[in-house]
Amino acid sequence: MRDVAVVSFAQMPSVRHEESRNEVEMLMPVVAEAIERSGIGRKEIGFTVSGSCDYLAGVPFAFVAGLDSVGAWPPIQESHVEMDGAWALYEAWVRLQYGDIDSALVYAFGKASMGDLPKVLTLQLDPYYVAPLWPDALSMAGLQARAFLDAGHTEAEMAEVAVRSRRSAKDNPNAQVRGDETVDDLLGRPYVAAPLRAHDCAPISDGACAIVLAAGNVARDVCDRPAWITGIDHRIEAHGLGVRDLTTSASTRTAGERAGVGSKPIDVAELYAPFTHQELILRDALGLGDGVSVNPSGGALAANPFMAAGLARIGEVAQRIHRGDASRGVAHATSGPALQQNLVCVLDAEGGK
Amino acid sequence: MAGDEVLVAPNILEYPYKRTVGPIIGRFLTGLRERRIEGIRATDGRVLCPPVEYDPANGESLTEDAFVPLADTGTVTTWTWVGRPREEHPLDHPFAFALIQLDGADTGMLHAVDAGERSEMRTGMRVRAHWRDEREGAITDICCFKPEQDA
Amino acid sequence: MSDAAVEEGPVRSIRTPQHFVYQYSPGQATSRFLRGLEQGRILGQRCPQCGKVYTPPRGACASDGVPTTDEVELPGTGTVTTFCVVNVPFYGQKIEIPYVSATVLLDGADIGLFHLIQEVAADKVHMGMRVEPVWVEPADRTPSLESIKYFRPTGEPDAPFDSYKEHV
Amino acid sequence: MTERCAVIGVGQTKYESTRGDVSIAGLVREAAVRALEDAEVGWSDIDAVVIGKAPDMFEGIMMPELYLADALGAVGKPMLRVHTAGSVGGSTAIVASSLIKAGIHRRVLTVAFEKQSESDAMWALSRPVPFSPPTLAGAGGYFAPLIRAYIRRSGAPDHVGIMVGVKDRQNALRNPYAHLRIEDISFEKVAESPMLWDPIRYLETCPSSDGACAMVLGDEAAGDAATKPVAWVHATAQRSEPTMFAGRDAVNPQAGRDCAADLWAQAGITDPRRELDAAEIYVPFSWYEPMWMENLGFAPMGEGWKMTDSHATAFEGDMPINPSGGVLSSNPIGASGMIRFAEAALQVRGMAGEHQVEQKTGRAMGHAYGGGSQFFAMWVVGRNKP
Repeated sequence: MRDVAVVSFAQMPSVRHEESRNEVEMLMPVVAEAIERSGIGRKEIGFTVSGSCDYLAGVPFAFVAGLDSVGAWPPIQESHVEMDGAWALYEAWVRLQYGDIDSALVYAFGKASMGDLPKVLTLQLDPYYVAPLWPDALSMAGLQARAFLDAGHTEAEMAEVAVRSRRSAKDNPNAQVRGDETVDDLLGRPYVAAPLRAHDCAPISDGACAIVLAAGNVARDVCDRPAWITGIDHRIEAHGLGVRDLTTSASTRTAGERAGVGSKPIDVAELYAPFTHQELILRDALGLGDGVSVNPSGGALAANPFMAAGLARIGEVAQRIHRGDASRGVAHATSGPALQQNLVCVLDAEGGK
Repeated sequence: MAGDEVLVAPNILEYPYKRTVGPIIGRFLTGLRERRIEGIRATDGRVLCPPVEYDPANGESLTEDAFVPLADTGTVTTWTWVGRPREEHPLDHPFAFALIQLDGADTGMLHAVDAGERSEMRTGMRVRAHWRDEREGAITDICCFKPEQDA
Repeated sequence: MSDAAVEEGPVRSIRTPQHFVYQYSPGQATSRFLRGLEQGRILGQRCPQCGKVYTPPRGACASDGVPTTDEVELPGTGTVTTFCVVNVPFYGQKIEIPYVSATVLLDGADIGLFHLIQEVAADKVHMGMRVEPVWVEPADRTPSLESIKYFRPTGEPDAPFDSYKEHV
Repeated sequence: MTERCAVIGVGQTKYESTRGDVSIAGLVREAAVRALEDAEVGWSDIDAVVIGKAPDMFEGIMMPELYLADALGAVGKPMLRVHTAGSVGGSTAIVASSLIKAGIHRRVLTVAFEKQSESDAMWALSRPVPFSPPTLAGAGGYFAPLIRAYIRRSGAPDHVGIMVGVKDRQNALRNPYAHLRIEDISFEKVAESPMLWDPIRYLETCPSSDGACAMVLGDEAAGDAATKPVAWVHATAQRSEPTMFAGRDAVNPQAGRDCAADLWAQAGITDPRRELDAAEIYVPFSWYEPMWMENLGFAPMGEGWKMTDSHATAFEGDMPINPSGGVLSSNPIGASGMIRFAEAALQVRGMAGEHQVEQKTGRAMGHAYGGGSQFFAMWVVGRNKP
């Protein structure tokens, strides 16, 4: 495969409710910053692809306005996935393999504050058997969390994930939820969807992020320490919760193996786990040991711009490689109820030949 | 001068979608209307309930001759508590969503369990379908499951 | 126990109604434009790069990908660049058919505005027709394009085709 | 360097206003199974699935690919969901082809669908947004003014739109999958049909359909191994421009012109009218045939209507456009673009049945557009390897 690297990343600080700006106004400075940092001219970028979701805004073609932030004139080569931006990055990575273009812009945005996100996510479920009962996203995660606990885990283990995320987020100016609570503090609080408490659930965020990818020598020219994508893969599982083993993530395991997670040591992992128990399931599926720094940004539990949070994980890992804080990391994104679909991306400072 | 406050207004998205269901889902829903619960036998021999049109393991089509009658009793395999029901929910007081493995089936079906208190819920508990009087051929023809004494 | 439904035929379809309430915000630039309408003013914004004037402003010059910043006020008169006569009923429609939906290029603006043309028979509306806004009474105005009831002919001579052909 | 890519199987559903006999999964599955059967492969031969559809609000299911994973045999595989408005069927096929061309997969199943009968397209596309008067009336309300501008610019006579409406419905009578099969279609019948969005008449508009289209794409080895003829992908191109900006020509968009120029350059085509056997282009309103003839470079500016008027675009003409009956005869929105791409493949494979055109150059084009005439996706396929 052709060597492709993340050469820049920009994100908007996640907030519970961005009151004044619409999606385009949120996105414009983020896209501009990613392009500026990449050192590649806006008009030189060969391909643009985005991830977003109509149902967040409650209007069809929500992604069309996003194009206004890019300056798509003269006309550009462009595509869009109705998926988290991490899958948009996958499409860009595939497109860069042709060899006729050398760079790509990937962006994603979500303004979940406009609607009732947990209820909106009910519309992802089987439209005949499940959606008519209206279980929301918290209930679907709660079913998985209970199965996880029944398999021999504890609510304290889950709370430990939240404690660590909130502490890590104190160093992250883009995070939305930070704090110094202890496990005991958190376990004293009420359930929101037993066995889930508020700390087990990612916040609802408005946010946006953008990444510029470049291939081969272009990446080397514009970036001192490119974060090379040495492996990327994604897999989907059966839709129904009843036919899956909810205590593991078979699709993450497969994607991780195919992306080569285990072939060399990992320094850092950014996992898109919107619920505490999911981080533990994902660590296991990816075979991450105790030496790996997991979600040093605070992860989705600290900032969760729906549709952009997966792409942000890739950006967070890449940024640590750019800065020299890490040599090799793994980023993960998820979609669908109870980790139905998962993407794994391995980034490595040593990737380019 | 024009004010600087951004404007906000409610945007209502509502529609009464009508879904055609095809033969497999249609048969299951017809059964519910008649207070019958059926599963479907997958290619590996497992009985799936609710019955799906395509085998999740390998994508093969499942056909009507693979239907298997099931009891309206079963076991909770996992659950979560809904302390504040939404307007759309099957019950207007606190309840559990659960995966219920009906007797004779190998997989869980998502539905509501009316157990009164969260403390009454546990994995492995026995439940029985509680039917609506006015049934129309929908998953909501079972209004909920209710706890039963252990066998 | 009622088993009244048992005798009906196989289930072929289900109804699954949905109801969601979103909080829609048009954003900063469009909000300023809409607040202006409430005061009987039509505001546009100029792109700092290409100098073109957007009405309604969308917050960005889409061709340059930069925020539009300088505000300009427009007189309100304009030219019908193109239009259609809507004669089709649909779910949720609020205007009596037939009606004329037109693209109006306001004097001083560089993109067209969609609005209604009235006080003229639908078959008399034509490209190049000069029009002006008919405002809702000041007390009844809201921050919405509905503060302009519609546009109507000014009676001026038509604008020449070349003056607006780039702006459909 | 990129790998070669071939269309080795095509599957379509019957297009109808309501496919009341199937679920959404059943509809999508019908096209997918037919594509697998045509390709003579099984579910286990498929490495990845790429699915496309237009707005989720048509069916009221958010990201329906999650629920459709089982029906499309995608469990354990990669699955991508594309959404580029009306061009999505074409864009989806292009994403699928990129997985082959990049050398990542050997066989990819690509599917596009819409089950519009679950709601109402006019509702979904014209819902009033706060602060705006509800003046628009569906896609027709947006495109009719652009058509009026085209007529004014080109000086085309009124009957050209009617001719396209007749021609595509006549072609549809040759296509067993077509939704509209109007046996007594005639110039008078179209001319006398009601004006919905003046200047667009009822019989100059597309229907609202349920339907799905699928293709199996393969790499060179898979193409070589196929026992039936395959369609080799000679060129793919995509271009986008913003919806609304000062100086935009929405009648003859630059993005469409650039996209076509890129496509012809990749395929080594200098005169598309002479170097293609057929083109399946996205014509949801009759006047878009002459408009796209100019935009794509089949005709000089202002003269696209002369191709229609001289019957050059008719089934027996020198440049048959939409021999399948086109979008005017079947329009499951999310699938409509993929149907164009798939029909182009059927023509070069010689497998278009009664609507097979004469094979001269062995090449054909598929075209899709979406949004406010701002998203374009196109491909050229050929009987021979590129």
